[in-house]
Amino acid sequence: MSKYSEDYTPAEMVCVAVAREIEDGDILILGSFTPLAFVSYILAKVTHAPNIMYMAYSSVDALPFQLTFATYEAAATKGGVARWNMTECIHSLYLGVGVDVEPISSIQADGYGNINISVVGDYQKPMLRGPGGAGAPEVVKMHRKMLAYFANHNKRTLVPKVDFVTGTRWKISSQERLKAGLRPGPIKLITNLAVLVKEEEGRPFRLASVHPGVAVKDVVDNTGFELDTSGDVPETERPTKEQIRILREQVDPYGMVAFDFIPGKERPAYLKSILEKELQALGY
Amino acid sequence: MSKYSEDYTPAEMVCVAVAREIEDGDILILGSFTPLAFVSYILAKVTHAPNIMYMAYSSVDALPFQLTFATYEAAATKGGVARWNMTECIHSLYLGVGVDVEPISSIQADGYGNINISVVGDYQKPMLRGPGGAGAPEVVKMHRKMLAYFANHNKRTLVPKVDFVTGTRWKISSQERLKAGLRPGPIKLITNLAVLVKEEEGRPFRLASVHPGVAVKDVVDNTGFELDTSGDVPETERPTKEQIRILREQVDPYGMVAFDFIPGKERPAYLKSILEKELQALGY
Amino acid sequence: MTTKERVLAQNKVGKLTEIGRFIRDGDSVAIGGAWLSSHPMAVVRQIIRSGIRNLHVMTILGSVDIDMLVGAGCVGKVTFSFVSMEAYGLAPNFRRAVEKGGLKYDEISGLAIIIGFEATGRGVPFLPYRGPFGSDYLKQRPEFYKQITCPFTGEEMMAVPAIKPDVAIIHAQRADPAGNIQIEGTAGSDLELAKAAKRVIVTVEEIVPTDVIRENPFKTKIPRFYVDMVIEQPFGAHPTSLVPTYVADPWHMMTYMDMAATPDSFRNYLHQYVMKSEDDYLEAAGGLKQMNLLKKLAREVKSL
Amino acid sequence: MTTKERVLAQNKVGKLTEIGRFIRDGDSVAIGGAWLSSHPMAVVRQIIRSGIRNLHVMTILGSVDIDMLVGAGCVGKVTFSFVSMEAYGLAPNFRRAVEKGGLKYDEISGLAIIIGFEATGRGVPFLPYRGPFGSDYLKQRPEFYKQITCPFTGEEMMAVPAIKPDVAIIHAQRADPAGNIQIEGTAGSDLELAKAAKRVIVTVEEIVPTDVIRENPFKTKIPRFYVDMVIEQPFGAHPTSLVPTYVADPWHMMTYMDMAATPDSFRNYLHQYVMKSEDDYLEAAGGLKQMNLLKKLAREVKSL
Repeated sequence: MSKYSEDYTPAEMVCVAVAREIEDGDILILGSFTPLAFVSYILAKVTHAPNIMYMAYSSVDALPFQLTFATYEAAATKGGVARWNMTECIHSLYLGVGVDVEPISSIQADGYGNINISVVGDYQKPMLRGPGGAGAPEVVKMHRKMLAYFANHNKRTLVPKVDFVTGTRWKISSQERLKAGLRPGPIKLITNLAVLVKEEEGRPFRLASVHPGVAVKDVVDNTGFELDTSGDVPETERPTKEQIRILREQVDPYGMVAFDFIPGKERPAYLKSILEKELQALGY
Repeated sequence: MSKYSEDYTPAEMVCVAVAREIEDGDILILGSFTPLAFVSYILAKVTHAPNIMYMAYSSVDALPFQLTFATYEAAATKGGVARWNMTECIHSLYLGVGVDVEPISSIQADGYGNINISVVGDYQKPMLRGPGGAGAPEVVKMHRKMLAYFANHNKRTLVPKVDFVTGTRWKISSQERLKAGLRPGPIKLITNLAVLVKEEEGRPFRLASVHPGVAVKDVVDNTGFELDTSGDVPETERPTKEQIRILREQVDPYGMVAFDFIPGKERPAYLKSILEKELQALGY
Repeated sequence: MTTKERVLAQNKVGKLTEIGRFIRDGDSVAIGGAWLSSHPMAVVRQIIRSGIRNLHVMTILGSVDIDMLVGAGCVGKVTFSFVSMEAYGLAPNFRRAVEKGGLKYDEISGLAIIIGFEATGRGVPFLPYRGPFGSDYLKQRPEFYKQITCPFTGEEMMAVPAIKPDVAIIHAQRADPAGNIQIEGTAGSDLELAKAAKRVIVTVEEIVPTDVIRENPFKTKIPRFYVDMVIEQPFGAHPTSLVPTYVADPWHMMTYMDMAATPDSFRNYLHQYVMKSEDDYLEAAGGLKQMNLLKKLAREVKSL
Repeated sequence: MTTKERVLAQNKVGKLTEIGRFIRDGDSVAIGGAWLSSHPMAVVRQIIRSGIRNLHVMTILGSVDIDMLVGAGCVGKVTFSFVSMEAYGLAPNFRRAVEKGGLKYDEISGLAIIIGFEATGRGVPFLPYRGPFGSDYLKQRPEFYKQITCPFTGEEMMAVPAIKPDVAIIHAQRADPAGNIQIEGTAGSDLELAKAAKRVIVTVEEIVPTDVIRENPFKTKIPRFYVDMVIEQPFGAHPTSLVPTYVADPWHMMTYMDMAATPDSFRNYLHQYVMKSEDDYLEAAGGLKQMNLLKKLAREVKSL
C-alpha cells in the first residue's frame, strides 16, 4: 500500500510542500498570521523536524500547538522558554544568527524574484493598497532560501514585473550571495499548481515540479514570466497519509490551512463556521 | 543649637559633599564598588532625594540599603523593579536618557578636566598600571555634571597634565556643550581639602570652597595646576548632625565610607575588622 | 515631562479622559502593539471621542488601531511598514483613504522603522544595518535610506535616521502608580517606542502597588523614567489581544469589518460603539460575558 | 557548532574536564561577568588545570578571572576596559605583567567594547555611538575608533568594529540540557558575549528539565541556539558572586590577594587551590560550611 494519500486538498498539497522545505534544526518565525505557514511549521515540528526553533510573537522556542482561530496567538505563546520583543528578534534572529525559511504570502511575484506586498497600480494612487512589507523587504535576502506561496497561480499574481518591489532576494546565485556575506540558497515559489525555483541571476525560474494532475502547459499558460521547462518535469511529492492524518486530527482540525484558498468574499462565513466548531469543541 | 555636626571624619565630609551634589529625581548608577560613592547615593536617597532612581548592577530602581562589605551587591540588587543587563544600561541610561552624576575615583586629574585611571608613567611600560576606565571615557562627558573625588589631594593626584587621558568632559562651557547636544554642567573635584569647579574651557579651576580647618594656601600648595582663588572662598558646608547620625546608624554602620581614606597597606586589616563586625551583628 | 520630572513623579495615575494633557492636534503619535495584538485601543477610541485631529500616526505593524483612526478622520499622515486586518482582510478605511489619494503616507520597511525608533532611545542620530537593498523603498524614500560604508570592512550598509515621535501610546498588563510597566506576552517594540517618544501614555489592565512589581522584576519591560501617565483600563486592547490575559475578539473584528465596509456604515460603527465612553464600548461589545469568554479562550490552548 | 547544530542538539551537558573540545591554545576567549560578579571561575580554573596557553582573553570589567589566567601563564594578550580587584586593590598578576612590559594588551573604553560585541550579534560590521572624544584611547587604538559622519544630521560620531571572539565562557544560575540559560542577578553583557562568540560554554549552578525553564521564561537570558555546552558546576563563580544565590567570598579574596603578592607565593596559590580539581578547590576554599555561609549572606541584606 502506498504511503501517499489520494485524499488531500490543494491547500494541503501546498502546506505539505512548504513543510518539506523546513529542515530539522531550522530557525523560524511566526509573525503575521498566515494560517498556511503556521500549519506547515507545526506539521514539520510534529513530524520530520522536531528540533526546529521558532519565535512566535514574543515567545522564544514555543511549543507546537493545535491551530485554532480564536486562540492561535495565546497557543503560540504558551510554553516558550524565553520572552523576546520584536527589536531583539530582528537583530538577533533575522540579522544575527539568521532565520532559515519563512513562506511569504504576497500579492505579486515576478521572474526576477521580486515580490510585491505594497500596491497594485500607481504607487501614489493605487488600484489596490496592500498591507505593506513588514519585515519582508529586509529579511527575504537573509533567509537560507527565499520562499513565497500563492493560492492562485495566474498571470495577475505571477507577473512580468511587479508594480512595486517590496522585497527581493538581491543576490541570487550562490557565488554572488557568498561574496555579499549571505547564505546561499534559491528562491522558491510554491503555488496551487507547481513549484518554481530560481538559482541564477540571469536565468529564468525553472519549473521544478508540477502538482499531481497539473500539466506543464497549465503552469506556463498561467505564468506571466518566462519559465524554464526543459528536461523532465517531475510530479511534486504528494502528501503522505500520515501527514494528512496529523494535519486533520492534531495540527489543524478546523481547516485553517484552507483559508488562503477561499475566495475573499466567502472567508467571513468560513471563519464563522470555524469559530462555531471551536466553541462547540470546548463545550461553550 | 547648630544643626551642623562638629564630629565628622574627612571621609564623611567628602561623602556628604558628594551627596549634596545629588538632586532629587537624578538618575544614578552603582557599578564599580567605590564605597564612598555608594554611601553618598544611599545617604541622598534616605534624606533629601528620596526619588532618585539608580541602577545597581542589573537591578533597575533598587531599594536603598545598608552598606555592608559582605553583602553590598546582593543588597543593591534587592527590590529592583526591573532587571537590565549592562548593554541595555549603557544605551538607555548613559547614552539615552542620561545619567546625572557619578563620582569617579581616579588616579590623577589635571587642570584641563582630564582624568586618568589607566597608567602612571609610560603607557607601554608604566610605573603603575591602573584598572582602566570602564565606562568613564564615554560617560563623563554625558553627565549633567562631571564629578571626581580624591581622598588625597596632593601634587601626585592633581597634576599639571595626566599621563593618559582616560576620560574628559570634552566640551566644558555651557554654550559649547549645548552646541554639541550635551547637557550643560561643570566639572567638580571634591577632595579631602576642598571643592574645585571648572566651568569654562580656557579658564582654570576655581576654588569653590575649602573644608573647615583648611586654608586656601593649603589647597594651592597641594595642587599641581593653576587655581583661581580670587574673591572670598567660602567654607564647605559641614555635615549636619542628622546626616552623620543617619550615616553611622543606618547607611554605613561599619564605616565603609572611610575605606578610600585608609592607606593601601592598612586596608586588608580594616576590611577584616568590618567583616568580623558584620558576622557578629548577624549572630554568626 | 522631562526625565527628571518623570523620575520625581511617584503618582502618574490618570484617567482616559485626560489624554489631552499629552496628545494634541497635529502630534506625531507612535502606536504600540503589533498585528492584532496589544494595541492601545482604549486610547485610540478616546482620541476619536476627544476629536483630536491631524495626527501623524506611526506604526510598525498596525491593524484596527490605524484603520479606526483613519476612518474617524483623526489622521493627517501615516508612517507604517504594515497595516492589515490579517485573516479578516485588508484594512478597509486605510485602504480607501490611500486609494482615493487623500491620505499622506510614508511607507518604510519593517526593520528600518524599528531601528529608527531604537536609534532615538540609544541617543544616536542613525543606525546602520543590512537594509532593503534592491527594493523600491529606496526610490520612494531616498531621504530615509542612506547608503553608508563600514569604515572597517568597506561593506555597504544602510543607515536609517532616529525617529522621534511626540507621543507613544501603549497597552500592557500591569503598572504601579510610578509607571513601571509589566508586559507578559506579545511585546512588539513597545519599549523602543517608549524610549523614542517625548511623551508616553500607558494603559494597563491593572494598577498595583510597587511591591507587586518588585516581586517579579523580570516581567517589567518599561521602567518609570520613560512614562508620563498610566491609566487603569481593563480590556484596553480590545478587540485586539493581550496574551496571555485575553485573546483578540474575532466576533467583534467581524462586526468591525462589516461596518467598516463603507464610510456610511463606519459612521454607524463609531456612533454605536466608540463615541459614548469606554464603559459603553465594552458593554456594546458584549460586556462581562464576552470579556470573560476572551479570557477563558486565552487559557484554552492545546500544545502538541 | 553551527547554529543549526546548536538547534538540533537537545543535550549539551558536558563536564568541566571536556572544555578542551571548545577552547584551544591561541583562541580568543571572552569572559563573562563583571566586577567581582558572575565570572565563570570554574572554567577559568579548568583552563589553568588543562594547561591551555597563549589565549587572547577579552573582558569588559574583569577581576580575579583575568588576574588568575595571567598569573598562571595562560594569556598571550588581554583586551579589556577595566581589570581591578575593586576594594581589594589593583590586580596583582595583571599589573605585574604589564609593568614588566611582557603582556600584550588592547585597552578599549568600556562602552566601546560592549558595543563591539553587540555589533557581531546584530550582524553588522560596526556600530556608531557618542564615543570617547578627547581621550587618549583614540591615539592608542586608531584602528579601533573611527570617526564617522551621520548621513542625516552631519554629527560626528564614533564607529567601533564588530568583535568576534572564538569562545565565550559564562556562569549563570540555571540551564536546561538544551542550553537555555537563566540569569537572575548581575547579568553584565553576558548575552552579547554569547551572541558574538563562535563557541559558547556556560556553567550553571543547576541543570533542570526544560519544563522548569518554561515556568518562568522571563528569567531566560540566553536561548539555546547560542550555546554549545552546559556544565553543572555549583559555586562555579566562586570567589566571585552569583547574586541573589551567593555573595562574593571576601575571605578567599583576601587569601588570593595575599598569595598573589609575589610570583612565588602565587605558584603556591595555584598548587594549593587550583591544580587538583574543582571539588578539591571548593574543599580548600572552605567546603560546604563556607559555601552555605555565602548563600546565607546573600539573603542577609537590609533595605532601608
